[in-house]
Amino acid sequence: MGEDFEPKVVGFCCHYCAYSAADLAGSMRMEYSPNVRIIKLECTGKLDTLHLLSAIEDGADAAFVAG
Amino acid sequence: MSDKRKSTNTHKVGAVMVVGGGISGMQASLDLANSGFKVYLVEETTSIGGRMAQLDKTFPTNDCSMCMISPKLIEVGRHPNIEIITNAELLALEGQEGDFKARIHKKPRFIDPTKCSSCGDCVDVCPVSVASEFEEGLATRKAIFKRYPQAIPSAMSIDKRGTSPCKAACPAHISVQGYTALIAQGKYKEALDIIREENPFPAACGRVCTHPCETECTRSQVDEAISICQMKRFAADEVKASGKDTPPDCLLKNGHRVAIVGSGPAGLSAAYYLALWGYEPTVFEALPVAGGMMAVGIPSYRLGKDILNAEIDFIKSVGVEVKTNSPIRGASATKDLRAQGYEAVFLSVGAHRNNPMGIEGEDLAGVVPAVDFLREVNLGNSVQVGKKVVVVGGGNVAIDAARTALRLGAKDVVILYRRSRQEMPATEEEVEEAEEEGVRIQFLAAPTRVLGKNGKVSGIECLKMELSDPDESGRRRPVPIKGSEFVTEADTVLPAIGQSPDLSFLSPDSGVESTSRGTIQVNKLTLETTMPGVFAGGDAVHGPATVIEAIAAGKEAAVSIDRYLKGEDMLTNREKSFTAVEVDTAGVKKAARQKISKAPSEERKRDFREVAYVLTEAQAKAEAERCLACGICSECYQCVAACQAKAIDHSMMEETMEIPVGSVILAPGFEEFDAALKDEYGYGRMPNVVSSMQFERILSASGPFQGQVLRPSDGRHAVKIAWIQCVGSRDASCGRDYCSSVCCMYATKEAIIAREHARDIQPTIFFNDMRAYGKGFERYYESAKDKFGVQYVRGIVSSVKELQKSKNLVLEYNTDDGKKVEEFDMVVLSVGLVPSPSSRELAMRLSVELDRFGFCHTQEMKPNVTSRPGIYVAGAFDAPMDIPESVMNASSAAHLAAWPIAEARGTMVTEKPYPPEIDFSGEPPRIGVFVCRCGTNIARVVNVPSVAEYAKGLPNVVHAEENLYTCSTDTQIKIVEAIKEKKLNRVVVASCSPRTHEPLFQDTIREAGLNKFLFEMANIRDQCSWVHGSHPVEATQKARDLVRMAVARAATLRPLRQSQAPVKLKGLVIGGGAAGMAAALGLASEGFEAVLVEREKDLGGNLKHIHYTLEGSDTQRLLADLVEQVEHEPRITIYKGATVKDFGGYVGNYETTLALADGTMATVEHGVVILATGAVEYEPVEYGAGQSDKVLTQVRFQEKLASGGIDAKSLKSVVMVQCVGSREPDHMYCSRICCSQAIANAIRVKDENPDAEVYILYRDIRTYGLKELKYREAREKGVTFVRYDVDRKPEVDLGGNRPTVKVFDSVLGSDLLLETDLVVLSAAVRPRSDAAEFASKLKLPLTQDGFFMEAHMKLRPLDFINEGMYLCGMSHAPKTIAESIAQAQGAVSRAATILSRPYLMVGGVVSVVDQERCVACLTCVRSCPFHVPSINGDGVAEIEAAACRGCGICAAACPRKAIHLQHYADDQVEAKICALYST
Amino acid sequence: MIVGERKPFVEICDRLQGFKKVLVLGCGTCVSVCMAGGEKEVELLASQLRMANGLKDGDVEIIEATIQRQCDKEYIEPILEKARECDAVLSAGCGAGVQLVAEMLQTLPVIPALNTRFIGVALGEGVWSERCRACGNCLLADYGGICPMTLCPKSLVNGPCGGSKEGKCETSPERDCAWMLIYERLRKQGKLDRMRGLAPLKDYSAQSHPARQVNEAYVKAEMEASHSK
Amino acid sequence: MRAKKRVKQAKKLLEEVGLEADRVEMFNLGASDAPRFASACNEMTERARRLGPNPLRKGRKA
Repeated sequence: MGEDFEPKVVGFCCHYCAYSAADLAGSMRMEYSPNVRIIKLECTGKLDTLHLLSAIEDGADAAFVAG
Repeated sequence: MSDKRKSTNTHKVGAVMVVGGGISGMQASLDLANSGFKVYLVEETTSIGGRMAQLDKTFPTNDCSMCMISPKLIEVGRHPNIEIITNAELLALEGQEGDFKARIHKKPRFIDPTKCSSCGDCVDVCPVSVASEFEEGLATRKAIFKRYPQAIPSAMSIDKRGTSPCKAACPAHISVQGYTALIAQGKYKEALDIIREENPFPAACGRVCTHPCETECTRSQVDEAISICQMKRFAADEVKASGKDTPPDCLLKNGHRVAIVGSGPAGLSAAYYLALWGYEPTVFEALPVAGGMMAVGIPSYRLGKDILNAEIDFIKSVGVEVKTNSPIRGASATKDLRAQGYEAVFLSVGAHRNNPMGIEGEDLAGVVPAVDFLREVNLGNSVQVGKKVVVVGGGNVAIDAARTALRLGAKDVVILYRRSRQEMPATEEEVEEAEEEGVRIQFLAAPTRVLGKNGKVSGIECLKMELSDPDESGRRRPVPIKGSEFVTEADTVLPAIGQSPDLSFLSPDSGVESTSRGTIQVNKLTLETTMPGVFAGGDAVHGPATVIEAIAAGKEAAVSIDRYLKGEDMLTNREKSFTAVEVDTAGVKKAARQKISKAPSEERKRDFREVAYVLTEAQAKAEAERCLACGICSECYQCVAACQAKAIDHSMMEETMEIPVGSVILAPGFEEFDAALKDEYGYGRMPNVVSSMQFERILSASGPFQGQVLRPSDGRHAVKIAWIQCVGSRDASCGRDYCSSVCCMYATKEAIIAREHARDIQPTIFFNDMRAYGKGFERYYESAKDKFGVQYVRGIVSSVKELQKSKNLVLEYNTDDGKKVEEFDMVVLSVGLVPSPSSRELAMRLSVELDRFGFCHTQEMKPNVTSRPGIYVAGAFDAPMDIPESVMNASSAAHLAAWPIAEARGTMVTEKPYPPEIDFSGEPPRIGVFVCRCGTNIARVVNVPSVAEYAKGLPNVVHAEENLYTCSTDTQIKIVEAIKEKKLNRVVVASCSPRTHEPLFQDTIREAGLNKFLFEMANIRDQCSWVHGSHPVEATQKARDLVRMAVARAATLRPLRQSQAPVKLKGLVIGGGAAGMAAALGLASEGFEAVLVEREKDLGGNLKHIHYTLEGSDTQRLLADLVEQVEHEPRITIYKGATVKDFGGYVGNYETTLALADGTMATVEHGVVILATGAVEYEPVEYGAGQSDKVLTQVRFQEKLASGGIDAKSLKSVVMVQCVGSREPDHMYCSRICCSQAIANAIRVKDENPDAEVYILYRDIRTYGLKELKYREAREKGVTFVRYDVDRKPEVDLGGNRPTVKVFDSVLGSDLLLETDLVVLSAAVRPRSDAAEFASKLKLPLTQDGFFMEAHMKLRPLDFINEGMYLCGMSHAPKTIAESIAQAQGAVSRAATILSRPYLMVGGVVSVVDQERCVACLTCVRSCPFHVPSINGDGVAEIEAAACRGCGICAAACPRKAIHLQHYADDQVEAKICALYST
Repeated sequence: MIVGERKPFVEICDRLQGFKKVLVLGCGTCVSVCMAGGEKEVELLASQLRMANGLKDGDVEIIEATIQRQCDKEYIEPILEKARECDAVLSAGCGAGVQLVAEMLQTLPVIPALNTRFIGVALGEGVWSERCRACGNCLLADYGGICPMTLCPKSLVNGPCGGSKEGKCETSPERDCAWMLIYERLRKQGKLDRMRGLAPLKDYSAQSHPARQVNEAYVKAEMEASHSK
Repeated sequence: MRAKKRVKQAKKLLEEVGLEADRVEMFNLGASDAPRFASACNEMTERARRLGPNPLRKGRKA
């Protein structure tokens, strides 16, 4: 693998908890890895195993769920 | 209650004012607003959220407090029927119930919340930091701030305490605190700019100002005033040295010319500001140099000529013309100037004429007026002085003359002053310096004549003086001592006893009149002379004064001239009053004033070089940091410059408004008890002793330590932590003898959470009685002990001592085993709840009665009703209570507030009209993308133009643009136009968080005729630019990705239609006890039909068996009243002896079949259900129950006492046993009411028979809130309380004549044997035996203990998870009658949010079933937490849109993929994933 | 309901080796309900297969479809054309489904993706339990509605073995002794006397394979003809 | 927690295929847990770095 590999990570976030926490991190100007892209879900209950699998199938270097 | 319904024919206002924006105020507001009333939510601080927003987690579920409250905040903030009025207080209430006029006083926010995007740019530049109230002093915040990131209204606010004393004292009112704060930050140029706002001579004033600001400096109360004058000099010199001192931008020249006569500080200042404002001023100066007294009065060693000239050059550089050697003389000087085209004239000629001494010999050679002397020296003319010089006078001129004489070679210089040093007007430093250089001052000496020889001075004869009473100047008057003449030798005498203006240039026909004092007569505010268009100021008007006064006058004159030439009124808003704030300096640490170094006196008197050196940069900063920020906001206006949204307005004024409302709810909340009052615990003195609220902030991930449990003293991780309970509670010594109700549980929670944060933490809680009386509390308490290793020590901590070095804390405490000492890292004081002083004042203003503690007075059985009709109370202002109680209480108050104005429901609310939705079906997506710069908040990091450009190239995008603020009104209009022009059918906004802004944008596109679901957001601020500030390239890449993902999803969006589902305007109340009856009456009172079902033959439930309460209410009377009202209420249909046979439907549309007493069935269609099925008293089997009539329960005992079945007088002894059937493994809950029942019965026995011995054997006495007072009363009346341990329960022996109870007394350490007449068992409250069956019929969940489970323990205590179903009374958990009634009222309020609407909007983000695919596998039915899906008559699953919550769990679970959650369908989610990885 | 379980992924991969285009075919009935072979599971499996193929740099094409029932020809017919474009069909149906699909496709290999486990019931979300062995000779009426053939690991029909201990089976302390359950049920029904009699000898002839069943009343004429052959 | 189980299932499915289960993860956090959210993002980025690029995206530019 190349040294300059920049991972692209997808995060599935619950509207009420994790998405709010991410917003709060913004308000607090908390620096973190810019490699993550968030997809908002109404509730992590909506998370389908399929979403995780298709993220990896499509090429996600990592995927996580936060809620 | 019935009397309320009598309709008086007065006007009713369909609006309610809620005072206090904490959780109870918010809940009351939402209930009312959702049931058709307009709500004004008046909040004292800058944002709603109250105390709950500060909490970390909540008990007993450990839910995150912010998670829970934040959606509520947004709901309140966006509610069309709720108007939030922050920074406001309710001043007065006139009128009567139903028709009040509320007068509100609103302090300015200085921010326009509609413009503020909360970006925080202003916060970055604000130089003032103060302790953050929200962080409980553990962190700082700026003067411009938002209380917490999620605060609503989501806008900044400026905290101004008032004018700082320095600014008030300064004649020019310079923002001293502002430039001080900027110097502290190293922003010298900005500091200098602020000074120049009011004063164009910063370098000069930094040297010669008399600095009245320092005299008033608050710091002088602590140690010494801050060195303001020197800081000004520093700023001026530093900026000049750095070469950054560029002149400010001027307005375009307007062609108006102004003549200014005299180039002193007044004249040049006026010229400077006029030039800035676009005028063309010309300054005429008679002397060969400009600067007036600054140039020719002040010696160079104080103010170097180069310094002054540089300042004058700066003034010239903005367009001021100075003509020296240009005296204005002649008969009509002013008229000539006007004739020359000068449209206004400013006379600032100063006061250059020396006042004569008026004594003999004044005309002798060698007598030179000091002013003339100084002028000549300053002009560089050769001036001779003799060897012996006498200066007469005590002002700065005298000192200047003396020191100048010294520098010209005089050997002996004496100053004669007729008063003492104290009265001397000269600046103290000047006097000191003069004396250092060798000038002698002869005090209390007045010259009587000048002696001469050969026409030349030889000496001066003086009289000695003494001081008598003060004169009008406030100084003590000198009185000559007769015969005390003496002579001082002199060859030069320099009189310096005052100057006056030389007005000889003004001819009598100039139209400019002078005063009797020989000064020019002007209007005090406008400085206009008696001649229109001619103004005057400075010494020429006031007589000799200071430079800074002259400068101030110059600017005022400029303002007048500006207005005069614009034809504006010169008087409007000219009267400025600056009242200095008073600041409490307690606790301010001392810090010495920085000393400036000076040239040695021997060296300096040789020449005219500057004496004082400038502060070093380090010194200046140190000095600036000494500032106490008295005004909080320093008015440095950095924020104004930083705010691109132009949201800041420092000129906002306080306002008073009058609002018509029908009812008022007071929910001002509580304050923490000030722990410093319990001095023995060291709070405020010992850094590692913190209050419980401080500890909440310490625990909070967004708190001062990011959730790490650190010690304030050294930031070290705390391991051993002690909680001390009852600080300011149950403590008569500080006037707080009630129980604060919540501290036992919050301490337990804090201990648990601390342990969750770090496993090595060892929490110990020192307590008296563990009051885990609420729902789920006991189990929580047990888990704290078992699972989290929290140590509970029953004992009172007598003192906390701090170890010097480690700052560890040593606790001394008493337990049953005696006195102990233990060391801890940190101590948390569980402070009690206290009504705030402001709520006390509020109550006084409104004539609402308080109790002796300052809580709102209410009657036990009329919860939430204050002493003034139409005003209701909610939350902790009523009594100490936790969050769910506050919420229930708030709903209850909301119902009561709605009751008298029910007929006006819907009259004050408005609905926004929208155009019809355009049908785009079948058309391909046409997407518009709007990328927000958010001022610079996004644009600073993300390359916004490139993102917008990129968006243009994405599939289906037909329009993309960038905006400065997408949320601004003008951009909203642009979006609407773009939708229409470009026929957009989808809109993407890339800006901030959909959590806060999606509804706004959805509303915008709806206004343009688009379905609101055709909208998508990309969060490129909160989750991109704000968090990747140091990675602009990556952030831009991420923003592009997010936009691409949003566009991809937008293309898949489908319009969702919501439809109207009619509501059956009737409520079914199940259970006819106190709660059920109150609920039915409540529904009826708000105008709704109610059906009341009771399984027994009679109404009343448990209330039938209760005869009195601890507080002394007559409960049988209450029962009779309730029954009578319910039975006579035409809107209530009662079914007695009836049960629920069948139940179905959903919110707004339920159908229930009842089995009636006569064996028939009745079907009721209703919109809501209120469940009030109650609970039962446990039938004990322990302690000999059932074996003897001498063992009975508290309820039976009370019945017998009340009915006379037992005569208290005949009782010698009664033993009561608590916790029978409660707090045990199978029933791990507290029955809450039994302590109160026992104490009520014990007091009854004692009252009737004081000789009877009453023992209460208990585990913990749980008399929460004000019930604690009764516990105390019982002890005072001689009731004996004996604590037993659950492992050593009392034993009852029924073998003898009288029962004997054996109990181990842990205090005595031995068994007690009590012979007694009766053993009274405090039996548990148990759920009804058929609760489970009933629950399953109604598809309702039960708790582990068999009580009904509410939707959410904290915030939805009255709701079931199934919408439209509510609960109250003991079916929820054990509770008192009053609590049941309050809950019933609250449930009505919740129900009214449904019943007040003719129909509900259903659909939207809900799950729908594709019936073709459904295989009726039941997976959805089983997985739905809300029991919504069902298999319908067609044998497939069906999800009732009205009941669906849109969580999508069923959709994710369906194995056949037959269910999708609308708006979050798989293709819509997958579109994003696919777009993310498709490049 | 027939309960199936997906085969180990490795086994599926092995079986698919060499095929370039595979149709993963789900069944929308029993195996959907037991979350083994419905649309969702098919998608997951297909995704896995594509990933596995991708990792090997393979060029296998995976397509997916789910039909109402694989045990009815009429439901299979519409996808036959699609199937024939492939080299193989991976059927996520039960054993019956796999066979019928294979029968209809004749030359095309049809590979099972599931192991068909048992006839059972759902205990709750995601949990199934066997209840019937399809012995063809149901005696549940005698056993209070509890099948000892299925629930007793030894299929004892005349009372528990000696290993029954405190109501639990000797094979596992987690498992209830079927005979204990039968006893309790009958006791509650007041029919304990049922236990006294000996069960008749089990007629295993009813289990002769392949079993076949005809409802004469519904059999069409042409079918009858084929039956009689 | 349903999501947690789904993540567990995804981990298993990925492992079967031969991909690292660590590429997917579940984090429980509350609305105030900004620091934990940030650390989750960092953690997953670091994990991805450690595991290397997703082998299914061979053609991707670095």
